[in-house]
Order: sequence, then structure tokens, then C-alpha cells
Amino acid sequence: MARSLSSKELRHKAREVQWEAFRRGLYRFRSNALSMIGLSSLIILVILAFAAPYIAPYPEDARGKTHVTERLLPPSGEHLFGTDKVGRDIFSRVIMGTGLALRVGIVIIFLASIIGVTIGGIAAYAGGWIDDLLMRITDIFLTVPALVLAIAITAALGKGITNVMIGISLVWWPGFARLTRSLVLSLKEEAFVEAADGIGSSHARILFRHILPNALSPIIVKMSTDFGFAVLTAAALGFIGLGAQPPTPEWGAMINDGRERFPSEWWIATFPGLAIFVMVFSWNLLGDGLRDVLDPRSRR
Amino acid sequence: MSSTPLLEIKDLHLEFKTFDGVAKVLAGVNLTMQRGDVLALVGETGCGKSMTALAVPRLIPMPPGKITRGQVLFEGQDLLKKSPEEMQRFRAKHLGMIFQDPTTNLNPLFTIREQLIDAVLYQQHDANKVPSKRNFSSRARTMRKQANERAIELMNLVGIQDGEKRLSDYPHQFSGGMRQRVLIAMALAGEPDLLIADEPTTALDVTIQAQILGLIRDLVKKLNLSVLLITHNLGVVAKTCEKVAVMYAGRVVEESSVKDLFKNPKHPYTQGLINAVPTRHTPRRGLEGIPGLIPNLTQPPEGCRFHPRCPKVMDTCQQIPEARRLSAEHKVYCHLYEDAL
Amino acid sequence: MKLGSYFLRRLLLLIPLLFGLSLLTFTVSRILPGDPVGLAAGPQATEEIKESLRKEFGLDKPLPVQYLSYIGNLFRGEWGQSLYSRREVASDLKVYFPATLELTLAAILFAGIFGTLLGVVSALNRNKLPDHLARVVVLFFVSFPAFWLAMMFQLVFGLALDWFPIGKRLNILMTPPQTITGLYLLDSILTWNWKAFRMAAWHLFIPALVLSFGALASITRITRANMLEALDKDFVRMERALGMPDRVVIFKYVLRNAFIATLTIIALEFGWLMAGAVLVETIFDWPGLGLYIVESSLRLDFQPIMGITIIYGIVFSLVNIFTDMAYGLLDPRIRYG
Amino acid sequence: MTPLLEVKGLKKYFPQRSGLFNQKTSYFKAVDDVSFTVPKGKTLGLVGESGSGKTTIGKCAIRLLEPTEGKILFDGEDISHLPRKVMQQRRSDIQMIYQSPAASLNSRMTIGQIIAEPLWIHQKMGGYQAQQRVLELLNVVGLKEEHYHRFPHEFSGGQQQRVGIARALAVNPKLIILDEPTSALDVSVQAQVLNLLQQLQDDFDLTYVFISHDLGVVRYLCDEVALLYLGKIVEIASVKTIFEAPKHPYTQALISAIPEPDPEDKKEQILLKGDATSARPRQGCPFAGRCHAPKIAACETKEPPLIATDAGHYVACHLHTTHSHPSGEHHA
Repeated sequence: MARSLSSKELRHKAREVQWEAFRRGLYRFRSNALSMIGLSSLIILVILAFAAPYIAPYPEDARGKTHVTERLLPPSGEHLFGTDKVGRDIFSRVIMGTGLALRVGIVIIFLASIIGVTIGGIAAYAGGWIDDLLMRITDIFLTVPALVLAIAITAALGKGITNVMIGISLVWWPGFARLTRSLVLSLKEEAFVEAADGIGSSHARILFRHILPNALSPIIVKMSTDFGFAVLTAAALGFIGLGAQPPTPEWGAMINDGRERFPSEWWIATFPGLAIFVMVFSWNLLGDGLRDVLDPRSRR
Repeated sequence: MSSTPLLEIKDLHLEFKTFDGVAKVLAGVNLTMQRGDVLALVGETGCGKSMTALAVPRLIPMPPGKITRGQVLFEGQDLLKKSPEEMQRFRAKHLGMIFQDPTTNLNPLFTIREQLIDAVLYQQHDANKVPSKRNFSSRARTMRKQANERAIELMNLVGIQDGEKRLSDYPHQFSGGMRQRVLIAMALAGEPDLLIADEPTTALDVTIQAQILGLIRDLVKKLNLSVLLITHNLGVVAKTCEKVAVMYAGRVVEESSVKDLFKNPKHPYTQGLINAVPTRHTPRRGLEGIPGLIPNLTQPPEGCRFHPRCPKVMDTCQQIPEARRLSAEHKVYCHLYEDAL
Repeated sequence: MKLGSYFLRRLLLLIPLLFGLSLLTFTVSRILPGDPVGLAAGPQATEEIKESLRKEFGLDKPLPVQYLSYIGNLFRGEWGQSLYSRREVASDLKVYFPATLELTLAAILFAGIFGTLLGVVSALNRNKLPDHLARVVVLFFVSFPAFWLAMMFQLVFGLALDWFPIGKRLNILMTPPQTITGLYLLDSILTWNWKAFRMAAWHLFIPALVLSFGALASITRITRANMLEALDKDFVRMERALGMPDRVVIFKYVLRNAFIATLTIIALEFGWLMAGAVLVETIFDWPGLGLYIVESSLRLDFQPIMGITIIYGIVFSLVNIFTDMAYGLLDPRIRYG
Repeated sequence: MTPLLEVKGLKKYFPQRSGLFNQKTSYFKAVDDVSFTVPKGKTLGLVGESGSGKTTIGKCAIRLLEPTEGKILFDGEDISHLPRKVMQQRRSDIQMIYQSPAASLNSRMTIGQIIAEPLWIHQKMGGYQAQQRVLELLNVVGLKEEHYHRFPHEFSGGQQQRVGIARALAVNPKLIILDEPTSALDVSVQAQVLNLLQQLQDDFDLTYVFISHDLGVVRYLCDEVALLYLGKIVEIASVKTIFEAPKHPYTQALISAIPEPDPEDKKEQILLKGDATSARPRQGCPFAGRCHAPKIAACETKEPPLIATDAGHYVACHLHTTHSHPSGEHHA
């Protein structure tokens, strides 16, 4: 009989195998120039978010300081993006708003995916009347387009950025619930899940050890591609006037600020809009690349 | 042997680009078929039998596939040199193909009539002469009417009762065996010179398999068809064909008449393959498998590709074996034998 | 006919769904914090005035009673009154809804046509330049906030180039076509009013275009993926083996297979666009549900909010039902049962 | 001696929904009143074409599907209604091996984790001890130790099936249900796996239920064979009897349809008409629509019961039972 391999050797081999799988994924992702652009630009945005107080020339403007003498100045060396109607430096406010936009996106996507995955997973695995009940509730949320319901809920909760995040999360989870449910339902039919049942696994073991790990990739893909849309939706609520209240430098609200003076003082609305675009575009590029790696079926 | 063979494949090399490297899927396939032959191409998964079959109508996706060397001669003309348009016309006129899975090879959204009539029209006429569905000139109507009649005739030919009525059905309304019959009808629409059948009964139940093989045998007799039958099932070979070529890892290793092959297999792989099938004479625990695994085709073994698994391996097996002619009909690619002719 | 009974079943299922929806919006608008009466009555209002307002709107009754009476009224076609304008919600909806519908329909038409086209081109040129280009372009346009893009388009095409009007459904001076459906384009065709048709189309073009970008990316991507999947099917190889030319294989046989799956996405995107219309309407002064809901939300005017969400719910559900039925007509395998 | 597995009157109906409210309107009878026994250490073959219910029987026997009716006695104990928790423990005695080796292994787990899982579930065995046991099992099924940390997709079908076998063996089961374990494999690999299965049966005194559509393999591997047609057993006997003296016309046709790898074999093939589902008559013998044997009146009117004709040979065919069966039936 051959000499038994020691645990250490086996573990070493395991690491090699995993590293190899990881490298393949990385290779596919890296060979996609667009997603690399998206990733780099996002990294820059994250750095910007943390370093904003040190980079912004007038960080106090983001906290509401006004300069009556410097109202409505067009872009110049002093004020790269110009100033708004109370003389605040738009460049500083845009930079200081980066962190907020990122935070809003992250909170919404995490809240929505946690609620959605839990509900969808339970519905699909339990089946029967539990499934019926949960899915009917999900359907009710899906009957009205997300933005409309988000407006209604946020309005009822009261204006403010926290309520925007709650409102959007509350209408965003059904998408995750539907996705998770369909994933779990099809995984439940897979032979390896049946085999797990066949060796005597408990329900919890089947769900957490066999089904959910295999459902993870598409959920992550959806999280990454939804991120941009969540940021856009939050900005829309800000634009309507339901979101962050002045003087918070929220990009959507800033566009709303500039609207009445558009197009004569075009810079007030233009630059925050471009900032939203850069963030959303970066996320979309990244999400598209992630989809290639994690969900190879979608792009061959 | 003076006449030009119907089909001659010479030294065909095919590569496939994969993540792990370039797989040498076919490495010098040689195969000859005369008009009227019913030839089985037999082998296990990954031996390249389907790729060889698909190389004839040039249906291998390229990329990732790439033919690096060799010829596919049909009555002497090299198919690999034809332009895509010429090839499409050639397929329509001279070839018929049936595939393994009858459920996926019919388009689910169109009626059998629509698909069968198109098959008739495009095989009988040049593609640019086929009228569009919205063309109501008398010529177009006549063509469609004739195609419809031909379709009914074909349905009867493949043994579908009330063929005329069933033309209006959709594929999902047919059982698996019936769908395979429809596919055979489509393949025969233009009276092809050569029918290539790629595992035509593998997805079917045994009793249905018997029906379809019976149909193919009848058609061979009735229409004087030449058939290239690709299969992994030695039983199907024995029941249906007269000649057989055995493939292993991208090469033909033995060619012979069916009778001779089963009575007198020469290549160690062929011997192993035949012994691996349980028959009524196999005693309990008397089955022999072939040890080892099929090689990874990105790094195939040197020389004879079977030598790492061969019980009779010798030093010379490091070289690619030439064809040895044991009789007029029996060829083997193995260093164990000498030319008898 | 199976299709009929399927339709009936779906319509019946709509009833509990709308009940649920009304309950949801009712809960949201009545139980959550915020003081609509206070807002409506104004800051100077005395407690008595507020009290009488509450009584007038039935807000003094227990919540279940309020809900039941609301539902009862709903069935009688009485959708309540705005706290603010005192106008009937139902008649407001009748005015605003067709405008939104027309805008959304035009946008989904653009997105459907261009998305499918781009998707097909992408798939047929897989991993070549046109494919990559299409991918970037649609990702680019979907990444803009619709309201901001609307402003920019207004600036460029309306003010700078003066090619298109900058807002509203028609010139202020023009009388709209006689109302039949409320969709100006359709009404002007029905009344043979070509001048109104041209004018309405001219006004509609830019808002619909801006709106359509939101749906372009996913329609393109799905069409591309479906095309590739369909091209990979066994029957495509079979059709080629039969000697059919590629144009027949692709445009007759593959396209229908790909389009069926795209249809579902188009229905889904219809809902997304109808919501997106809210934002585009505010920019282009488009007298639709968008402006209505924004104003009502800011004032916590709950009767219109409920009415609007229910209208959205009905329309979106109907769109889904119709898509499912179209799906069934295109795919003979679907059995309604 | 009590048989290790006894199935009595097993039925499995799947409800079909339709109508305005998606109500249950009819039942698809996948398995309809099936009984058989498997003695310890023997192999019973369940043979049939697609739709015959053979896999459903296998899954009911290990309670992966809940039987609609009937009893399943394992070692004398009725397990057909055991609560899930108890049944989970019983599964250390009954294991299953699946048709598609790739699909039955979780692609996110290593071979080591896959084989160790039942050890943890049933014996709470982990760490070094479990690893040693897994390495031992890898040896038993003919895999190498360095495969321990590999993932299933890196293996060929035959090797994957060996992993499945090792997983099933991990907890020393008494009974293994083999659901077409070699139908996805090449013949040379099939032979290896069949040899392995025979070896394991001898070494560990295993009892097999072998589900297959391949009569050639069944003839080679099984001691007794039950033939299924549309959810019912039509004939059951020792393997020798079935292949040498089949009585049911379906069995005869099926055996004649085996493509023997022998060009000299000139046995007459019985070609059946149509296929099982569409040729099923509304009443009478379910096989009557395809039957090649001369029909008698009873064929069209009532279903033939499964009745012993000789010792250990049961047939459900009017041609073989009308004249010989016990008197009670005549009065019907």
C-alpha cells in the first residue's frame, strides 16, 4: 500500500487547487479591460470618499457654510465646478458627497439582499403554504414599480437620507427574494442535494451546506449590478426632495438645487450629475465583469 | 478498388482551443467509404467519432476548433476547400444528418410541416430560388405545393401513420421515437448520397431503439443509402452495419468488416472494448474492463495513444503505428502486426 | 379555449393582489409617522379646524373601519379626494394617467426595438468590435440619472439646437385632439388630425428617448444572451446540416426562440420605465402621474398616493398577464392550466 | 430468514394540477401497487424503460420520496412512516448511488469533504480520524490519496462514480440502491465499475437493488429480476428464468431487442409498435396496445394480476394466468 500522505501535504495540495481556481477567475476578470477600468475608478472613488476632507478645498462648505459674496460663480481655478446660490464651492460638495453615495448604495443593497435572500430561501425550501404566503407578499411589492413605492414609503416615513435608505430597501428586496427562490427551487432538484438528503443530512445542513453556497454566485452578481441602480434611485428621491435635507451634500438634492437656475447657471446641476454618472458607470462596468466571471453562462 | 470512394478522410487533424491548452482532438484520422457502404464508426467518449462525423459537413464550430491538416474527399473533391456558400449547397444536395437527441434537434416553436417543407425546399432547390412565405406567385405556390406533397411522402416513408394530419403538430406533441423518425425524414428530403447518423438511438429506450434501427435498415435497402453510423454501442454495430472502424483518442485504430471484427479483433483496444460488454456468455465476475483512463488530449501520449493502457505494450509503441493490412478488408494500426498483403 | 380560462384565472388572482396592495399602501400612509392633516391645514390651523378636517376625511374612525370604507368606495369608483385641492382623485387620474401611459409606451417601443437590434448585432458579432461597442454604449447610457440626462437633452436639443420643444405634450396654443383614449397620438389618428399627430410626436420624442435609455441595457444584454443560447441549440446545427442558408436559420428560426425570452424582460422593464417616467415628467413638464405623485408625496396627500399606486399596480399586472399570454401564443409548448 | 428489504403494495401517485384554480384534478401513477423482496446479500434488478417507475421505486425505498401507499420493511422494521429525524439515522443502513455521477456531487466541496460528510453526520467523526477513514475508502474504491483535496469536476465520470460509491460505503450500509450507476459511463469504464460493485458486495456482504434499463448489465449483475411496465411489475423471477424462459410478451420483446454484440446472433427481434405512454389503452392490460402475442378477450377488459406460475416466477399476463391461477378468480 502506498504511503499515506500527511495532513500537511494534503492541505498544501488543497491550497494549490483553490489558488488555481481563483487564478482562473481572476484571469477572466482581468482580461476584460472594461471591468478593470470600472474597478480602478471605484477604488479611486473609495479613496476619495475617505480622503475627502483633506482633498476638498472648502470642506466646511459641505457642512453648510455659506459665502454670500461668492454666489453663482462659474467654474474657475478657484472654484473648479463653480459655486451655488449661497456661494458654496460645488467641487468640495461633490467630493464630500462621494462617501454618502457609496454608503447609501451599500446599505440599500445589503439590507435588501439580507431580507430578500432570507425570505426567498425560506419560501423555496419550505414550500407549501409558507411559500404561497411569502410569494404573495413579494408579489404585492412587485406589483408597483420600485421607485413609485419607494416615493410613497419614504414620503410617509418623512424626508431624510435614512428614510430614503429604508424606503428603497423595503421595495428592493423582492427582486432578491424572487431570484433566491428560483435558485433554491432549481437547486433542490439537483442530484447532489438529493444525495445529501440520502446520506441523512438535516434540513439545515442541506440548506446551508449544499444549497446556499451554490446559489451565492448569481446573488453576488445581482448585488453588484443592482448597486448602480440603487444609487440612481436614491439620487432620484434626493432630486424630488425627499432625501437628504440641506445642507447635506447629496448629489441628487444638489441637482435639484441647480434645476431652477438651469441652464443659465448650468454648473450647479451638471457636476453632481456627472459625479453620479461616474459612480454608477464604474459599478456597472464592474458588475458586468463580475457577471462574466461568476455566471459564465451569461456571456460566452 | 479503382472507382473513387464516396468518402475518403485522409490524415485529418483537428485541434480545439480550451482553457487548459490546445486539445489535439483528431490526430490523423483515415477512413474510406464506398458508395453503398453501411459503416459504423465506434468508440468511447472523447475518441473523436462525432468530431469526425461533423467534419464532413463542416459543422464544427471554428473557432475554437481548427483543422490543421488533412483532407475530406467526397467523390474526389476536397470539401475543406469549398467556400461557405458552396458548402451549404453541398450539404443540401448530398448529405443528410441525424443526431443523438430527437428532443433538441427539432425547433420547438415551428410545426413539423414548416420545418419539413423548409428541409425539402432548401435541399431540392438553390437557396436563392426558394420563394419567401409571402410570395404568392404561381411558381412559388407550385413549389410549396410540391414540397408539401413530398413532405407527406416522407412521413409515410419513415413510418408515421396519418403523416398528413400529423404535419400540423408541433414537435412536443410527438414521442421521442416519432421525433427521430421526423428527423430522419428531414435528412432524407433531398435524397442524399450519404446519411450521417450520430448516435441516433442513444437517447431512446431499447424497444424504440429497435424500431429506429429497423427503419434505418429498411431505408438502406429501399433507397440504396450509404450510411456512416456513429455509435458507442457495439450491439448496435453488430445489428446494423457491415463495416466498422474503431476509434481511440483521435485516431482510427482498426477497420474491418463487422463479422471479422467481432470474431477476430486485432487491436488490443478493440479486444478490450469487446470484452468489456457483458454478453450472455460472460460468467459472474468475468467481465474485463480496460484499466486506466482515456488520455488528456492537451497532452496526449507519444506514439500509439493507447500504449499507456495497453496490456501488450512494447518499446516501438512510442512511434505512431502505420496501417497494417491483414486482409483486403481488415486494417489495424498496431505494432503487433505485420502487413499480410 | 384554454387561453380564455387562463386569462380569467389571472384576472381573478389580480383581486387578492390588489387587496394586498391597497392594504400595504393604506398601512404605509396611515400608520407611519407624519401628520397629513397638520400639513394640509397649514401651520396656523387650530385644533378645531384639524378636528373637523379629520372628521371630514373619516380619519377619526378606527383604522379597520377606515380601510373597509376606503375599499368599499374604491369599488364604487370613488377613489377619494385630495386633502389639498379637494379634487376627486379618480378624475385627476383620468387626466394624468394617459399622458404617462403614452410616454411609457413610446419609451418601451424605442427600448424594445433598439435593444433587440443591438442585442442581435452583438450576438452575431460575438466578442468582436461591434459587440464590445454595443456593450459599452448601453452601459454608458443606463448609468446616467434619467432626470439629469433629461435636463441635458433639453439644453442641447431644445435650447441650443432648437430641434425639439422643451416640454409639455403639445404647444400651449394648440387644442389637443378630441379625447378618446387620452393618448394624443392614438386620438389624433382616430380623429384624422394629422397636425396634432405631428405636434404630439414631436413633443413626445425627446422625453421618450431619454426614458428608454433606462431599459436599453438589460434588453440588449438579455437579447444577446438569448440569441447566443438559441444559436447554440442542437436544432440550429440540424438546420445548417440540412443545408439551409444562415439567413434563414438565424432570422427565421433562431430569432423567434431568442425573442420569446426577451419578451419577459420587456414586460419587466415596462414597470421600471413607468416609474422612471416620474422623473422625466418633472423635467419636461409632462402632465402625467409623475408630477402628480411627487406633489402628493411631498404633501403627504394620501388619497392620491393610494390611487396612484393602485393604478400602477393594475396596469403593471395587466402588462404581465398580456405578456404571459403573448408568450403562450409564441411558444406552442406552454399549456395554460 | 427475513429478507433485508421487503416492499409491499407500494404506490406513488403524483398529483396533476389544472383548471381554473390549479386544483388537483388527476394523479399520475408513477408506481402502482408494487411488491417484491430482496434477500440479504443478493441483487435484485429493477428493469424498465423510461416512465416505468423504476427510479421512483428506488427513491421511495430510501424515502427520498414519500410513498403514497404501501409498506417498506427494512430488516423487518416498517420504515415507510418513520419521522424524518429517525429516518435520517436509518440512512446509515440504506444508501443510494445515482445515475449522473457529476450531478450527484456538490461541485463546491472537495472529494475529501464529500466522503467525510456521512461520517460526520452519523458518527460525529471528524478531524484526523475522518481523514484516515476517507483515505482508506479512497483505496477501497480504487482512487488515489492525492485525490483527497481535488474537486469533482477534475475527474472523469468513472472516477466521480467511484467517489459516489465511497460516500455510500462510508457508514457501512447494509443495502445500496444503485440507480443506473453505469448508464452515463463508457463501456470500458462501466466494466470497471461493475467489477468494483461485485467486489464490494462480496467483501462487505452488501445487498443491492440495481435499477437499470440495460438488460445486458442486469443479466450480468443480478440474481433476480423484476420487469416494470408503466408503474407495475409484469414479471419477476430469477435472472436465469427471465432470460431463458420469459413468459410475459413484454419481457420477450425487451430481451429480443437487446442489441447483442455478436453479428452471428440471428435471434428474431420482436418489434413493438408505438411507445408505452401513447399506446396505453384506457382499460384492460396496459400492454395490450403494443402486444404481439395473440390476444384473448380478457386483455381488453381487465388488468392481469401478478400471479405465480412456477415457484418464484410471477407473471402479470392473461395468457399465462387465466388457465392456471387459483379458482377464486374465475368467478369474476
